Amino acid sequence: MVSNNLFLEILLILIKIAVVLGIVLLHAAYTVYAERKIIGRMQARLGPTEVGPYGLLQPIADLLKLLTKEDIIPLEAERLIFLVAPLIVLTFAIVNLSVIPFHPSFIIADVNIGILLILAGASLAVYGIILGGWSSGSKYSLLGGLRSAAQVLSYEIPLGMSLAGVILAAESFKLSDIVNHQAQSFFGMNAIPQILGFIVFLICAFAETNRAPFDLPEAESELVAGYVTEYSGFRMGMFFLAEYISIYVMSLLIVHCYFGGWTLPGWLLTIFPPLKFVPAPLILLIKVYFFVFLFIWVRATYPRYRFDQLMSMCWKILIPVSLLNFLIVAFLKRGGF
Amino acid sequence: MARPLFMSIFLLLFLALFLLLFRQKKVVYQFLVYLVMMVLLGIVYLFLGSEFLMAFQIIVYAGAILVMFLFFLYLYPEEEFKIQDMRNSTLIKTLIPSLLFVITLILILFTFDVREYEASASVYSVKELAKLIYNQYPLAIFLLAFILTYPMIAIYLLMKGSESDD
Amino acid sequence: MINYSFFAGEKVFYLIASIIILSGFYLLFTKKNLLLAILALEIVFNGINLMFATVSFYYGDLTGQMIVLLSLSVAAASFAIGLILVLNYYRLKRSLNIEGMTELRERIEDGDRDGND
Amino acid sequence: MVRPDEYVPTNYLSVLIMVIVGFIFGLGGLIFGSFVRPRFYYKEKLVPYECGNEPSGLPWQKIAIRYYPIAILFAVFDVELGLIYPWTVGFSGLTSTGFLVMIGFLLVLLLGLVYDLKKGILDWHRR
Repeated sequence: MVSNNLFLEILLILIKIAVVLGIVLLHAAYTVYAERKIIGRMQARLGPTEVGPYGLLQPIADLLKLLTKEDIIPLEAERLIFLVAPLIVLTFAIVNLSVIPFHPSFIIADVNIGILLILAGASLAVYGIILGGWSSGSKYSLLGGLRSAAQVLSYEIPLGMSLAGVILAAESFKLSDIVNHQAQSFFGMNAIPQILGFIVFLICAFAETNRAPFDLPEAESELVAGYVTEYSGFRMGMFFLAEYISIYVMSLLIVHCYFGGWTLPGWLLTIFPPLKFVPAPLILLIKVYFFVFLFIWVRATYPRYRFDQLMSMCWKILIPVSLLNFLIVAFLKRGGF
Repeated sequence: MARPLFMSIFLLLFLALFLLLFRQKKVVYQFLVYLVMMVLLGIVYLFLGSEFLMAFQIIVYAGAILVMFLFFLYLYPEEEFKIQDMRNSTLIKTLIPSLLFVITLILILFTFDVREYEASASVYSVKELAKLIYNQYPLAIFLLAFILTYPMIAIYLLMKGSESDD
Repeated sequence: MINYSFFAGEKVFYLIASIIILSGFYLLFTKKNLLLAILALEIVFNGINLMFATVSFYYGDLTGQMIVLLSLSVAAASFAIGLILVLNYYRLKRSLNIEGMTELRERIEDGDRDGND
Repeated sequence: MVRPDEYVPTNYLSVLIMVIVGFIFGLGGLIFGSFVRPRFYYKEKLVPYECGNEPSGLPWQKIAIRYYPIAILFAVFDVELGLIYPWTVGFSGLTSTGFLVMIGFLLVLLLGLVYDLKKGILDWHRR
């Protein structure tokens, strides 16, 4: 009887995972398409047009191409580490999805330390970058891996510090508690009282996902392709899939932590009452789409930073500012606001 | 019901990792075995009723402290990481204390009986842990801040050395 | 001796802790790389932490968990300083071999030779 | 409340399954791809990329020490983050001592960071 229940429970979890993975992977694949299309338009080009109507089948063609490409392992490489590194990155990018609620009652793993699990996944995914760059046996990979590792590590500190402000406001690690706390608060979202933390988090989200303007791994003019230089075929695809999944994870985190998730702020509802009838998933989806569009928009707009500028910005500006934000929130909360 | 199953799996995994440690010839692989061990230890903390310790172990220990070690791999040429065992005489001399330790431990494990556990389990929330640490032992935390500044000062000495090196 | 209740009780945690400590001792006593010696000390640290957490859980006292938190934090500082020392040693000697670390002994022998002359 | 020898963290079953699914997802793609992808290896293809030249020596040579302080600073501040999180969650249960000690903790660490930055740890160019 007990084992029967367990079996049913596992089946339920598997169905949930399949739904989430299906939605997110579809989105990730079509974000690649949307990115090429949008950046093309911004640069007065057309983007992909050949495969299918308006180039809509382009992601499927890309996937097939990546699957059928040759899998090259360089002669100098440490074979085992070289093979495992992309798997580490992809696995922990996917695991981060498990603690994010997509609907008031839809979450894969309802654990008490939700946000901490995302941070843990991010800090373990760094190993994929470091080991992948180290084991390739190429000088560009080595230097690129070192640089991306230093970048991702540095930006984890202000990211976690600005998240600490959000956690302090709600006094819970659960993302659903954070969303509910915002719905009951005066402003209806954390982004207004914690504007400093929000800006720091946004900058760190770009750096954590290795996106422009912090895309040093893709700095073609300096380091070829960073730690992915020697990777080919589906292994390179895994790195890029992980990047696009983590764009969605970061967008969802921004929306849940700073913009009230699936809720709308109370003052907006009193100004414009018909908004009450908008379904919760639609609100979440629109907010997330906006931030994914922001990721693409920034890539088309800003030039790349130099590495020492990147480091000094993190340690000299972002960390003190996020600390200031945290102290402001702590003193306000202690004062009874 | 499920706890003995999981714990025996963990015991087997740790034993397998321990045996795997003997076979590795390079520092990198020994480090990787150790890394897996530490992540598993975090999951063992979960079975000790402490979610926060798991998060701390994985974020801070596996995600920050051991990463420092990996940066060394970047800093040194490769020949340095092919290591050999010590000479035989030292091996025997130094293995004796550890064997003595293990024998003592096994004796303790299987001769002494444990106390009866309390009926109500001790799965505490993070809030109670925070109250204990910050309300009752504030001085420890404050001293920890000074201990954590030592590496920062040591970095400066390191960098100072590197300038004279060039 | 080892049965169903063994794996539910606290002794299995002590056994795991002893395996971790033993693997630290193995690295410390048999490998002649200075870097690995420091890593081995950290392994021993973690084994003892597990024992603290076990006692804390089974006997309902939260202090053990607090000790684990604090000792992990101290381990961060000590590991960082140890690695800096190793780095400076490597820069001076171009080697990390423990068996080659005989500077102190040789200096005493030199002093004796000087005194005899 | 359960007895300690019957406690199982059931919430985390789904995280465990997610890890397994994520791993199988990557591994399955690789294994599936190995049936369809071509294999024509020759030496020139397997040589590490170096702008078309013959590679000169192994890559694992000495690299600038400037990256290492970043790792140590990161470790120190990550410990700080790990100690902040229980403080934030248990905020309403703290006494005034408990509140002030974390402020002091943060200020001491900030002082350390200011010391390092003043000494030019992160200045990439030599003064």
